[in-house]
Amino acid sequence: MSSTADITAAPEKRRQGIRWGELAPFIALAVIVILGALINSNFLSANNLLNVVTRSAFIAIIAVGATFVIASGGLDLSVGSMMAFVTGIMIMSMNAMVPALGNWAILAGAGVALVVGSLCGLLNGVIVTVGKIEPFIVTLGTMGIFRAFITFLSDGGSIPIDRSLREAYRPVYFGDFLGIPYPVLMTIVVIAVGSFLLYRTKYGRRVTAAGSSDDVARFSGVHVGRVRTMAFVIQGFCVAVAAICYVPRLGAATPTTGQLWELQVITAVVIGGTLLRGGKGRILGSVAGALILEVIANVMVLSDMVSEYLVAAVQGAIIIIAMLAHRFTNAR
Amino acid sequence: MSSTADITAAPEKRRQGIRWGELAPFIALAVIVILGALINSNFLSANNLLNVVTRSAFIAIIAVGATFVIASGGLDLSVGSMMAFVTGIMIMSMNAMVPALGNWAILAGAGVALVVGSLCGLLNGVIVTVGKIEPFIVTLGTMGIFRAFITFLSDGGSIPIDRSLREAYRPVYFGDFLGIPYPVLMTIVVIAVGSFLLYRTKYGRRVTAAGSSDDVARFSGVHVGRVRTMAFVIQGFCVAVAAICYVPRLGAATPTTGQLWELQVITAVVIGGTLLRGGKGRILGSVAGALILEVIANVMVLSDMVSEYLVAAVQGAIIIIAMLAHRFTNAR
Amino acid sequence: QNIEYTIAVSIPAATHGWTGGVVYHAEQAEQQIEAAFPNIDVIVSTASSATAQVSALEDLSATNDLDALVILPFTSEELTGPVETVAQGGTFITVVDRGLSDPSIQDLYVAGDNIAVGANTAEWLVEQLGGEGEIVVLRGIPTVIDDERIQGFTEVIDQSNIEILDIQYANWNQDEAFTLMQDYLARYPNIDAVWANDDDMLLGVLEAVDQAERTDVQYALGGNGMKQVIEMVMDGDERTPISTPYPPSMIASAMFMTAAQFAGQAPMRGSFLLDAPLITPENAEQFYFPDSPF
Amino acid sequence: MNAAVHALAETTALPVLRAEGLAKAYGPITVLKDVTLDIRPGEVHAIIGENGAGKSTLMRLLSGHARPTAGHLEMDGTRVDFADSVQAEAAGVVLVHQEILLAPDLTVAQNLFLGRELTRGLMVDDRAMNRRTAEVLARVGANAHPADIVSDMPLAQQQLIQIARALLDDRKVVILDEPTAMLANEEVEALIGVVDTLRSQGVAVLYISHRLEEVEQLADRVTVLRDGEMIGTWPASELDQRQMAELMVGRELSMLYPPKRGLSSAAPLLVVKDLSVDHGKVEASFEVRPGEVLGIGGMIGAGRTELIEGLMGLRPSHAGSIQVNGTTIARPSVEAMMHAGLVYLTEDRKGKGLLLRERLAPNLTLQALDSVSPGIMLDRAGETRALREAVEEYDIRVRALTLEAGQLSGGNQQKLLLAKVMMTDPSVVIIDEPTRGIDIGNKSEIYKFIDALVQAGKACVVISSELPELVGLADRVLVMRGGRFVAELTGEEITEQKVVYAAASSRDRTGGRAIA
Ligand SMILES: Nc1ncnc2c1ncn2[C@@H]1O[C@H](COP(=O)(O)OP(=O)(O)OP(=O)(O)O)[C@@H](O)[C@H]1O
Ligand SMILES: Nc1ncnc2c1ncn2[C@@H]1O[C@H](COP(=O)(O)OP(=O)(O)OP(=O)(O)O)[C@@H](O)[C@H]1O
Ligand SMILES: [Mg+2]
Ligand SMILES: [Mg+2]
Repeated sequence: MSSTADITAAPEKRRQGIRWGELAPFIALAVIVILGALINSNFLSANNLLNVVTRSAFIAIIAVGATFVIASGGLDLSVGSMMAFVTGIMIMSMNAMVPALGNWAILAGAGVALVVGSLCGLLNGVIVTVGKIEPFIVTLGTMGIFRAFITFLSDGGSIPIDRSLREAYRPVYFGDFLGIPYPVLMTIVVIAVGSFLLYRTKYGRRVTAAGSSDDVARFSGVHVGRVRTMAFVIQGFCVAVAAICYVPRLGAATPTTGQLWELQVITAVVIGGTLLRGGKGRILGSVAGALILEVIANVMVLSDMVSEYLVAAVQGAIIIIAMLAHRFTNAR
Repeated sequence: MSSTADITAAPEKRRQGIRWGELAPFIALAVIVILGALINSNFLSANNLLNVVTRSAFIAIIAVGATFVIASGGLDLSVGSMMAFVTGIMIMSMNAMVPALGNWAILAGAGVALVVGSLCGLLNGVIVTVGKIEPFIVTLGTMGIFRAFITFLSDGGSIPIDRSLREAYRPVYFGDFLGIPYPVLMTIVVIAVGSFLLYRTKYGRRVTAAGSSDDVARFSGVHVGRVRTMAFVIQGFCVAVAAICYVPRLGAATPTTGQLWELQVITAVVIGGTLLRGGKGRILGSVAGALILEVIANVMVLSDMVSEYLVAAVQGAIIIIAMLAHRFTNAR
Repeated sequence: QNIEYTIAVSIPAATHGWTGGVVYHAEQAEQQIEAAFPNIDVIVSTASSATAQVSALEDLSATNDLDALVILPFTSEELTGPVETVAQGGTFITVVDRGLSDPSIQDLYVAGDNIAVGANTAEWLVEQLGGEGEIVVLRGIPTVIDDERIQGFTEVIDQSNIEILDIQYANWNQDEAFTLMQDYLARYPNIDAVWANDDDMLLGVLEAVDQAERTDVQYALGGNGMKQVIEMVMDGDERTPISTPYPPSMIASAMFMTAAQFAGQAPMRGSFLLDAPLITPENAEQFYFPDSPF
Repeated sequence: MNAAVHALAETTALPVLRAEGLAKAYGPITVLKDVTLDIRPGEVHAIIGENGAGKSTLMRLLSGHARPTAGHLEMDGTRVDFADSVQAEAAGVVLVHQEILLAPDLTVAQNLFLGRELTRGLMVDDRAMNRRTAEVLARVGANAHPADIVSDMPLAQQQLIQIARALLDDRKVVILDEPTAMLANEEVEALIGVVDTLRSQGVAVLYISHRLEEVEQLADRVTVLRDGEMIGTWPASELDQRQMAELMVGRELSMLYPPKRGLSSAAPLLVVKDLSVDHGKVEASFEVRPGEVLGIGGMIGAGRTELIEGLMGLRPSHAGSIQVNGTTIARPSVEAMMHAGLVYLTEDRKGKGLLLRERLAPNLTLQALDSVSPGIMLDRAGETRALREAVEEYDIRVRALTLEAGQLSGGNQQKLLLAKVMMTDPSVVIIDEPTRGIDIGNKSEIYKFIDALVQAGKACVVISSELPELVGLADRVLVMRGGRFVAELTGEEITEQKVVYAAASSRDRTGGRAIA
């Protein structure tokens, strides 16, 4: 046999080789940034860049959760509605707790949000795994359900946060720490924890195994159902984290909050290099995907080149082109 | 050799056995109809039933096309926008041809619609197969593109059909033949042609082979790309047929035409028993799925049980429950 | 050219008839203003959600030195903070249609009155029906506009003996309105009148009523003053003899008034509340813009 | 055979695993009847039988992958009832499947440790897992790397990885279902070494193989299954290969290999010049003449499969020129080749050969659809007819024609696949591992079939890792190493040693005439 020595030596070496395919989303991001800078000189202003990055925090945080769900072989269409629902519950509980807790109500409300988000994820996960129904259909159903709940809670109007909390809460979106806005810090924490979970723990291993081959995972003693359910819970938790950053920005929950975010989130994940069929998850890629979407939207606003009516067309086309480029870099 | 005699005996017998799994969507439909009748006596009135069935024609026709796409291993999220776009182009060309052709403009416009629809499908198919990009992303992109086009064409308003054509065209939606409304007849024709194509032709066989395993199909000399592209073209054609039935109903195309239909279509197909992962297509099931969705919506309005805010929640829940029931009948 | 002033206009994207009209009028006004005042640059930006609108505000103010902002907010609460941030930079703020939660932020307010749209229609209906009857209502998308209209309408109706049989969402969508109306008609043997809260939906409603050949429906009313509906009013349609204006052109008015600031003609401050008078065959001409898409 | 160990196995009274009256039925179809079997520690127990005899089914029952419809299992004298394979593995019984069952997106090490990852604190300990993986891989003679992604590897390599997975922990019973069906000599020898070690450690090994010489060499006892029934268990010393074959088939077997035809000098049917696959990883020129069987030999990963997949346009490739039957193929594709008269039978029947969830008829006719159904419509009656004929001609053992392809036994799937590509009536057939998993009786049928084909003026290319097969069948052998042909052997030169020598050493090409 070709000597054990060189086998054990090799792994580290292999790992270090650059895989161009994995870099594709970052290259695409760079290209779009450069184009943006060429189109409008203001694009590169610190202020604008900071705005864009901060804003993409929501989709990025949710996309980290979605990476888990998709890598495990699932799909979650309900994240947008869930976000609205969690935001609604959070604001309502904050408002209810203000008299008793004062500004501490923010912390308590955030806690409530995390619990509610996780429970929403659990609901999705349990229906998918115990009921053995296509995640597409389950989460389409719960998407309707969460959306209806927020409409019901807001009586079709909006649920604004108590004025007395606004000032105290504001910095969570608008403030910064050493120049880095809090939502960005939060995203970094979510990325770090997510990457650790997915790449460094047993659980993460099993997530990709379940997504790669259901049967093999089951034969190997992986509780595929539990692993997948947990991925949905992680998704719910991430939605709640995004909601916590979101509230100070807009100060209210409405029946249109988070509408169509699910599509943005899934797009971000796929642009980032995660396959929709599961078995692979690229957390950093998903975040790059979220940034790409946000930068495209930003460049569209900054440039005055296309008619208002056609903005959506240009965005759609750019996403397809980005994916094509991805394909060609990937093909070596 | 374990006797050739019993080999030849078995197959025919099997064929005739009832496959409960395949009947699930029809059973679900029947249950919902019975519930509807119990909840409100008006439900079973000939008028109401006719309305519901006629209305479901659009989703049903598009769902037949979607069955091809999904069975071949694809997915098309752009059908709703494509429908709006095709409708817009059709109306504009009819209006343009009225002076020259009179009422024949309707026929000419319908022809234009079929061509444009097929081309839209071709576009999706080519990007998916030549570019080798996830259909989810491609059609999400073209969804934005088609929607933007119709918004652009209508300046964000609406494109009404020429007054002089309205009366001549109206019967295509509102008229009937021996008591059967034309859209329903059209649906029946589409079902018949679709079933023939999928179940009785070589092309249909290749569709399921491509969806069942890309590699096996390729290794067997099937042009997977061509087969899949063709499925998208069929989808586009079906969208155009739906558009032709649709225009006389409201007489205009607007940027909201066909909004979210893609989700309804996919739901109908999945409820009908077609697997999202491809390899199998149930055309009649998809049509039953479309009927189920429409009947649920109808029963929701006829019954007075839920707050207007919660209608969407109940619909979502019913779909999930229907799928659960499906699962349990299927499990034998 | 030497551009001295930049006016940003932030409006909802053209997702249905009325917002389509807003975009149309905004683009028209942009051209007219830029033609009339070479030293003014107008930037129109559309957004498809409250979040996107906040993003657009950030983008516009981060990359341009804005002299004025004309905004038609998606929702009041969600946009108040962000607009306030823009205002703090010394930008002149014109708010259109929906007021912000804190009115002190705005310099100029051009408002439609959604409550009046509902209330005026209801008053007319109460009078025509002699204070009693059975009606159905179609709502739009769950938002503040929709909520206010329904609120104005139901408050007046509640004073009378008119019964609202049912209210459901049809999302300001013709198609969904058609479907919903079919179902209403199937369910209720007698409906004296329908209020669709928006002319887009009204067109769907009329189609459904025509198809069912129901003669009990005496009135089918909408709102917003869509072109086709105004034509019907002008023609003296019996079922739809009135509409209520909620002209998308209010965005243009607001833009002109804002531009006037910088053209040095007249300093404009304060609130301009657009009335919601009934559009009747007599005054319909005034509300008719044949070139507008809406 | 190791006589001492054999004696130990004979005298150890208490079986580690015992099957008592096991039976299995799928619906109305009974595939296994009343099997009672003792498996003793420290023995290699071979299970032999024809294709479809029920060997794999029995193994699945023993290892918790399927549950019996009657009968039960005992371990160390107490009754056990495995709910699933996980319980069985926990009890020390592990099955290496006949088909590859690995998570394709994961690395080798990740697959090996799936479900039982090593951790350090909260984190997975990749270092330790890679180290241990490398050890086990070396033990089974796999040339893979712990951090390689499984889906990138040759099928044979994946097979070794499956075996490595089973050997990672200490086991009481290791079941190997046709582990060598795709392996070449060197790997087979390494595997035999592993099995010997297991036996000496007191592990019971259940071994299924259609290569009877392996059985003879390795087994202590042999159990024969026929048509789902147990024929009996014999000490291996009492049986020779011929007797085994007869017990399996129930009749006498004829000569295995047909006589060779000698070198052909007719104008070639297939000419391939300067074919470069996967951007130069594999480069070759060769030709195939009518009336000859061309064998292609080489070790795992030598690039034989890659070469042919490139030739068929299934991988990025580029060629100086390709001629089939006189037709120049400009852009190779499976379809163009098929029309010109060339077909390829893949080694990967599960992943690339058959639609496992489809029924038999659609599978059979998928490639030759245009000739079975000339119009646009499907000729269903014609398909059923074709299926009946194929079942007859290729002796596909199915109990109902309505089964799905995945429900056939491994060997019968292989026969179905052969029938499928032959439906197109080709003049050149390239078969990758032609008898993979095929029983001894049918093997000679397939050899006769190939011979008849070639006698009729057609040509056949056989890629085989089974040396005796290559040597017994081919008129000419090309040996590939590192993506290049390194030797050509003809006539008397075709011996196992020369092939092995050429496959293993590229420097001095003395095994045969060197090829530029
Ligand atoms: N799920 C199933 N449904 C019906 N029949 C099945 C199913 N699985 C296996 N069979 C049948 O059981 C029989 C025995 O199959 P098995 O795989 O055990 O054979 P085998 O002895 O391993 O053959 P081979 O040597 O070809 O691998 C075959 O006739 C096969 O068709
Ligand atoms: N060392 C290797 N590392 C990774 N992938 C490999 C390696 N060698 C070959 N492969 C891949 O394995 C697949 C098939 O292998 P190949 O054609 O080289 O095997 P082969 O010579 O036919 O041997 P076998 O008889 O085992 O099939 C190809 O996808 C090839 O790229
Ligand atoms: Mg077997
Ligand atoms: Mg090979």
